[in-house]
Amino acid sequence: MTLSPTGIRRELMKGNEAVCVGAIAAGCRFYYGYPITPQNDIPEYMSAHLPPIGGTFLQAESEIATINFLLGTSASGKRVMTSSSGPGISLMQEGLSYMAGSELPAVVVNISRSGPGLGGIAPSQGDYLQAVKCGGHGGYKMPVLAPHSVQEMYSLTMLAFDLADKYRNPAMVLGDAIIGQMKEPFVPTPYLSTVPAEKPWALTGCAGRPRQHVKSLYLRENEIEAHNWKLHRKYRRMEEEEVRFEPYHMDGAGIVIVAFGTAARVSKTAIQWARREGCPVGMLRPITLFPFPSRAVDEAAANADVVLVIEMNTGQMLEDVRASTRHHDKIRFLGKPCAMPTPEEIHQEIRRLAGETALKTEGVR
Amino acid sequence: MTLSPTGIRRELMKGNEAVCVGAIAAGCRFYYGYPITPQNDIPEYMSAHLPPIGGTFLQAESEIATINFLLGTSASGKRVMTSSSGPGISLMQEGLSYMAGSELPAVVVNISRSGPGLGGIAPSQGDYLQAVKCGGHGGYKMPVLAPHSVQEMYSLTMLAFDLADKYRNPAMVLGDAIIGQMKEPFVPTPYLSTVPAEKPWALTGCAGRPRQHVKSLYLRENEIEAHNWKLHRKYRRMEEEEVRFEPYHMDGAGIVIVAFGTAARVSKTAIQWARREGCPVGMLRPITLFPFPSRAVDEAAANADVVLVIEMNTGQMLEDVRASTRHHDKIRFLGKPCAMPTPEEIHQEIRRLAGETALKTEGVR
Amino acid sequence: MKDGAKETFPRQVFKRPDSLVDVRTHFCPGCHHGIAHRILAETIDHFHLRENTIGVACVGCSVFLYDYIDVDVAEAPHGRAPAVATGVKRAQPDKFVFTYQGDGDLAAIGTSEVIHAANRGENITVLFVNNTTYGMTGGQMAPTTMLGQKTATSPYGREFRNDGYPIRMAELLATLEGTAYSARVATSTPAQIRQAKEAVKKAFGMQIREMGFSLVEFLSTCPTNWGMKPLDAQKRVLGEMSEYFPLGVYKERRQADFV
Amino acid sequence: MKDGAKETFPRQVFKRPDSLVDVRTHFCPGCHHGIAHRILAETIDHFHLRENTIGVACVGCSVFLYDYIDVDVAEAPHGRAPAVATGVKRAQPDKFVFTYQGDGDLAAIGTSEVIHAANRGENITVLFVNNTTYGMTGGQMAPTTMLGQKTATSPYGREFRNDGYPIRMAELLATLEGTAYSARVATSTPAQIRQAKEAVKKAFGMQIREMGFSLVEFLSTCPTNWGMKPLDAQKRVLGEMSEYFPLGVYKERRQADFV
Amino acid sequence: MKGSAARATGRIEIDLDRCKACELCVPACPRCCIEMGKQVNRQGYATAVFSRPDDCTGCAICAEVCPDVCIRVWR
Amino acid sequence: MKGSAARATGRIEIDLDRCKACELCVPACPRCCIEMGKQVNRQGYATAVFSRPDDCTGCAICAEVCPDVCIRVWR
Amino acid sequence: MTTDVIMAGFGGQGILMIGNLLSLAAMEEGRGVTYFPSYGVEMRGGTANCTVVVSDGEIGSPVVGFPKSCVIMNGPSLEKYLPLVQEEGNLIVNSSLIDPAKITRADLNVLSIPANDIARETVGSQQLASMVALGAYVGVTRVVRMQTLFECLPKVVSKKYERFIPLNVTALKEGESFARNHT
Amino acid sequence: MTTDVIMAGFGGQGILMIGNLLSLAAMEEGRGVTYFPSYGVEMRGGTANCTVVVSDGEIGSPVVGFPKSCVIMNGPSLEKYLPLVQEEGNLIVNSSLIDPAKITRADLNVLSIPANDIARETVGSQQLASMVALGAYVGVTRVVRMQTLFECLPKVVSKKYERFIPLNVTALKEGESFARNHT
Ligand SMILES: Cc1ncc(C[n+]2csc(CCOP(=O)(O)OP(=O)(O)O)c2C)c(N)n1
Ligand SMILES: Cc1ncc(C[n+]2csc(CCOP(=O)(O)OP(=O)(O)O)c2C)c(N)n1
Ligand code: SF4
Ligand code: SF4
Ligand code: SF4
Ligand code: SF4
Repeated sequence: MTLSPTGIRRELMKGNEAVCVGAIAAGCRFYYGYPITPQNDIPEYMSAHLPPIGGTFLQAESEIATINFLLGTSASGKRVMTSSSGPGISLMQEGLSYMAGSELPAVVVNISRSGPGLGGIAPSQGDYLQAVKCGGHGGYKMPVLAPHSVQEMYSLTMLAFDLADKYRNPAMVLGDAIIGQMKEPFVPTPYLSTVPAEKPWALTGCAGRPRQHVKSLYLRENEIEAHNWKLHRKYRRMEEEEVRFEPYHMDGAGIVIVAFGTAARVSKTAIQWARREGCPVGMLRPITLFPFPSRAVDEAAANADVVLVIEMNTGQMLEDVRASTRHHDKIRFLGKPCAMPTPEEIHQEIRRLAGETALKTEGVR
Repeated sequence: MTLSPTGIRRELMKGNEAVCVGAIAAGCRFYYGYPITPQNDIPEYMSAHLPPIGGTFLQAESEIATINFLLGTSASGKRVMTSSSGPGISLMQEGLSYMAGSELPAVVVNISRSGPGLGGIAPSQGDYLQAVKCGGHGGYKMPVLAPHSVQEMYSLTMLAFDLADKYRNPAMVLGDAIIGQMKEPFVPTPYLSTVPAEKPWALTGCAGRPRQHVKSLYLRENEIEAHNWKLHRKYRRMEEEEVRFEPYHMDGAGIVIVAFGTAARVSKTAIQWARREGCPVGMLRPITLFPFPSRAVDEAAANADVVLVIEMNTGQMLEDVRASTRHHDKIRFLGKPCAMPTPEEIHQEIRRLAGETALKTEGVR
Repeated sequence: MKDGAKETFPRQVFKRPDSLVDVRTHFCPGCHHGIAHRILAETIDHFHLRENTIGVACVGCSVFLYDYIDVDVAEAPHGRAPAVATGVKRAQPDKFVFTYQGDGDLAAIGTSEVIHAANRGENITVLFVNNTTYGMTGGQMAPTTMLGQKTATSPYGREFRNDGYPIRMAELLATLEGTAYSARVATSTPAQIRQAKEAVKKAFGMQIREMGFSLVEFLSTCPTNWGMKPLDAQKRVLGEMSEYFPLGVYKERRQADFV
Repeated sequence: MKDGAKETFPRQVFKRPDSLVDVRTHFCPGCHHGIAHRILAETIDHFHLRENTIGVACVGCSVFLYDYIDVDVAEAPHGRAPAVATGVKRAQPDKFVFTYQGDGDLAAIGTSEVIHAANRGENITVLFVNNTTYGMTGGQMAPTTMLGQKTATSPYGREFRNDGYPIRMAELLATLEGTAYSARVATSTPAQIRQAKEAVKKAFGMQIREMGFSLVEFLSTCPTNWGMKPLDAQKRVLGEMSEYFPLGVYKERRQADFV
Repeated sequence: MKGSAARATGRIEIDLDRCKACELCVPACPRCCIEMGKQVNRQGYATAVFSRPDDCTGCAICAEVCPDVCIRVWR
Repeated sequence: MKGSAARATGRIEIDLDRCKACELCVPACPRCCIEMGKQVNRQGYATAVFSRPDDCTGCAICAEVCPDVCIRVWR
Repeated sequence: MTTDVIMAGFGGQGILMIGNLLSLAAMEEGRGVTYFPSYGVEMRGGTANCTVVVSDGEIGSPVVGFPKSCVIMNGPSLEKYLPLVQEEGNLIVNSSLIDPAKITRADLNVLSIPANDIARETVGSQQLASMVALGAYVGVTRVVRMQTLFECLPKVVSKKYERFIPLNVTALKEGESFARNHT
Repeated sequence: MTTDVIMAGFGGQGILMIGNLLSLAAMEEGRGVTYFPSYGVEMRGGTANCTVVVSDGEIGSPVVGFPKSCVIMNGPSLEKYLPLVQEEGNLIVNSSLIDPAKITRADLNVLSIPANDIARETVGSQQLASMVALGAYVGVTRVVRMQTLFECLPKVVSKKYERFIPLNVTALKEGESFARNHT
């Protein structure tokens, strides 16, 4: 993490804890959850820190109850968050579909672990497709933010609350066991809201106004089609307004790595090494996985010789990269399911590709 | 449905019932499920027809119990099926991930309805991404078959059982309210098994052999990574061996429609009309949505002027088409979420595109 | 005629409760959902709660609660109404929060949510309409379906060795610490309807006095899926149903027990 | 020394049961999961069921059941063991089928599955280990956590107004028609261990005689997450835990009741 | 509708558009003032009719049992 | 290990590799034959030791209470 | 040649049954046919309808926006489908329950048939009104042979009502002859 | 400049605490630092370990395959990490619990320190063995200033044990001086 100018307060915290600090800073006073490794720091932190500030921490009997607690509290117009991992996130799919269909904001944090099934607690990016294609029924979408540092665990959680309210839609923060469990210094920058606080649609009792509802059922002829088009326009708008990514050493990069979260973080080390060797490699790091930075990826691919997709899975974001650009022939993949690629492995692959594409790369034997 | 040579027995049945007839023909004697429109004909048929032939019909208390009943019966080495729709399928995501991780075969039928959320019971293809990207955690895959006639509801259900056993993996039949509720004649062709009946991995008590397990947990170092690569190779093999699609009037087709299920069925009418007008339009109908006929789509796109993707959603298979071919510029989309496009609408779109691409199209005013 | 009535008999002694929206319901002829809805609306009026209430609709024939009861309503996924109500009540403890659920919704897929809401002593009120079947989906077997009863998914009649036993939710929930009130009523006679109103008032009272979880189970009818005339359906309620599902109050917390 | 022992005292009066795989367990020092595992293995030996049994492991510290008990085992998703066991038993009614579940697994996320398995009279046996916490995940609050108990997610102690009451599953399940046997035991004294064995034998017997659903709840310890020495953990079981969760047989079906 | 000596002390009104002809009100009325008619409303139901108004006491029992809240009562 | 007048009628063996030093067996033994030792095994546990064999009756109570099934008993 | 029809009325009028019977007959005659019923909550509120498409070739959509023919058994259904029938299309209306004055289109080939009355008075059972209407529809369109309908009856009439099959035949015939005499 | 260390031992030996202390000190000195602990079921079986990376620049991976240094507090951990330490890397071994003979590599800069004995005899508390080892590690690598460690102690020692902070300081000093005198 680039150092903050001296004088600015830095905290040493786990990524999971930074999520909590960010949520509380963003005004979240309701957390519901169910234990699962490797995200237990989050409910544990919230159970200790919410009650003293008048917030509510409630452990649910299951992830299904959890997501429906969220639905109820969100329908009440309050900011609310949950967190889970793998199996727990799968159990929330019906509820997420309902919340998207009912246009309810909430933040869901997935500190993903290994799968499928019980899998294991090793770090993984195996839930990418579940998150961005939306594992629930009916073809909804939600913003998916991918932090690659403790600093971003803090700041992107705050952003997630704003996006959720801006679009009246669930938003997901997709981390992994490494980002969640590691500690590193971060600067708790102040939260500046970008959305109005009022939620006139909230269910607060129909005093002085007609009754209103939060629902996803549309049975009358064509109602549901119209509702789906409405949602679709909302998702398009996200694609126009919310794309976020970090270009890293992209100046004249002949080899462009596309990676997110921990995989991107590790890639940075390898890129530094390769650059020192004069190898023109850079990275385009998607920060929003949905909306995906398709245009940026396409342009990068157009100008590069190789696009190297690196993921901690067997190739999921890879599909979005292929869908983003016509330059399929330039795309390569380096994947490690349920394990973190080492800087050494990535560095070696960069060299191999540099050789392959016969780039000018001083220092490469 | 092309007429069967006279003499051959034809049955007039609902698509939902044909699924049941196919399952029983394929030797399925265990059905578990939970009511949901528009697939209730399936549990109702099974509850009437399984007991008399010594089979087991058990209505579960929920879809979560359902999928876990399947897990237990599949682990016992028996063929087993369930069916549901939208919300119910979402609730099965955790269980499906466990079955994929534990390498257990089973057939899950999704007669999809409108979403997201409670949505409605209008026909829809809004669950495409959930089905083919797999809504559960951990990035597994399963064969997804898309019938477009009652005949295929019967035959593809039989095929699903074989694929499930061949790959020790869940397999899905993805229909919709139209295919499920409509009746039309079909020929109950005999079932010919393509897979061995023995399941040495089944849990039957460890008499005369060491104990064995069905599990998806791999905690020891690198175990889970190895397991994921193993599964990955299995999915690759599906992509090599199981791709199925129907080319329809593809001879010299300048306009190639890509559509599945009901949307494909309706397209056929429009294509007939357009062909009569001399408009060179054809269709490539994916029968397996996973594995997706990427190569065929790419070739078709290469030779065509336009690729028109038609879906009963706002654009889901569209993503796979884009990922399949570099010819993004040729891709067009006609979508109707939660509603069936009429032959008239499709015919009109074909004419528009014909004009656009200035194809030779006698008879088009 | 109305006017004629007005002059001779000036006092209207029965009218539609204010909280009951003045529209035709989609319920089938003789379905008791209509009676339960009216009792609910009357009780909301009685406590003047209309502007201070958030209802939670379930998935079932009563999903259109929000079209009929003139209060804010959230729609819950099938079976999850008590969880949604929990989320609402935790966010707005000062509001009156109720759920209205069918027996498939509450006793099958929603078992866990209702049990833990009760066990937490969640300060909400649950109206539970038991018609021994899944009405909206066309009359399949429910956990409450009687032994021997033929339904769309028990064509040979429910058999305990395969399907288990009809489950008695009012009794089950009464065993939990957090439950303040649990009663079973019916609405097949004028007298029963009066008792049902009393029970619902009691249940509302528990929440108003912050005593914890309250539930009223209604033995209802589903003439359509029972394949019975409405009057015969009522006879069934008065007969075999009330025998297996005895009417009564299974738990009623007195202030004392609480703290 | 071993040999020395052999000659002077030839008869081995205590040895590891055959069905208990001869490996070190991953359980923490003094954790009673080890005792419950041994009793399970001894009972399997007693009825000669080893080659005829399918076990269902839950998700929790006992997930490695398949490494320790020498029988075929299926791993169930968290809380779903009774549903998986149902699928196994329906497919193989002639096999002996049991689940082994923790209190988070059975009393929280798995509430619905165990209640409906019991209500169906599913002919399976459930061993339920209640240590008032989520052990595997690091000691968070469970539905069984005692009031006032501090856990990783109840740092100020469980408070009934927010978290509800410790739930008594043996009693709850005993109220269901389909339940043939329900008992609560402990393993903190040699006498209790003997009684526990008897209870597990009874439960097995129910399934063998096709009497329906059987359950034995073990009051267990989690020294690690209780932050106690194993001996103090046992004292807690003998004290406050047994007070709130009384030991005993809550239901035992005699052949008579059945048909 | 045959006449009667009795003197009405109340009066009801049945909303014929809402009536679903479930017949629950018919036996409910202690004075048998309601019976099922032949007139089919636009929902296709042959609705109940207030056939013996003279005997009506305005006890409102019919209204209590009507699931569709079709009956209003005056006294 | 101090001697004792008693005559052993049984004998136990503690699997020191498996012992986790939980101490449950120590108070369980009616004759106090077991105490905790100083020797640390490769898991890092200072295991129990069979310190007063002469008093052992082979009652097997220690074995019954050992969660790790470390104790075998002969009589 | 491809033709289609939408049949609609109250639940319980036997709409789905006559749709099924027509489809079976078409299949028996070796034609392609699809039958699509209203389902699920659509059936609440006591209305039922179905669409039957009969063709010599492959049938695409089993659902029809603008039907060539309609068999309308009650008032609400007339309101719903009258605007949709194709020009020159056939409209068979149950005049026992529907005021013919409501048929506000002149571009249709209309047959008003008092199906309930015929069923009650001539056939002897109210229940068979829809059979009368089906007979009329086939009389008008000749899409299948009457004989085939008769032969298919046992497949749609449940064992319990087998003895009424002759009555059903009468109903079909009455409807068909009414059509012959009124067109 | 970037350096890293893996610290490993039994649970309860205070491994995660010394890792935290080192990380805090590095942050206080304005360095970049990451700390990665073993978590979840990994901690079962009574072993604990953590990785600390300290750098003047941006830190990529917080997990290290081949550490520059290792602080090993028990036997099992030595077996696991001995093969992984980089050539010329630093190996601090707790000789109170580990037989130095087990250190079979000659290419390492090894410091065997009887941490438990020093903690027990000189410092006066068994519990502080890992503090002694940390002092030794810093003595060897000078990655942070001792003073900074002292200043950070209050942030890692819980209120309950505040009174032992002086003892912790002693432990760190003892370890550091032992390192000075034995290298
Ligand atoms: C997850 C899920 N499963 C199934 C359904 C389908 N469904 C809708 S209503 C219903 C049951 C209705 O029965 P009940 O709760 O008894 O209420 P009733 O209609 O009888 O009043 C079901 C199973 C659904 N909407 N969601
Ligand atoms: C759906 C899901 N949610 C959460 C978890 C995480 N998890 C693993 S074990 C466990 C609970 C273990 O506690 P308990 O059942 O009491 O058993 P114990 O470990 O105490 O023996 C949890 C919540 C999971 N694996 N799956
Ligand atoms: S289906 Fe049954 S429950 Fe539903 S409205 Fe009709 S009668 Fe009432
Ligand atoms: S954490 Fe608790 S339950 Fe799990 S093994 Fe350790 S002591 Fe036993
Ligand atoms: S009870 Fe109501 S709906 Fe039923 S018949 Fe009487 S008036 Fe009509
Ligand atoms: S009970 Fe067993 S594990 Fe515990 S100290 Fe005694 S021998 Fe060791």
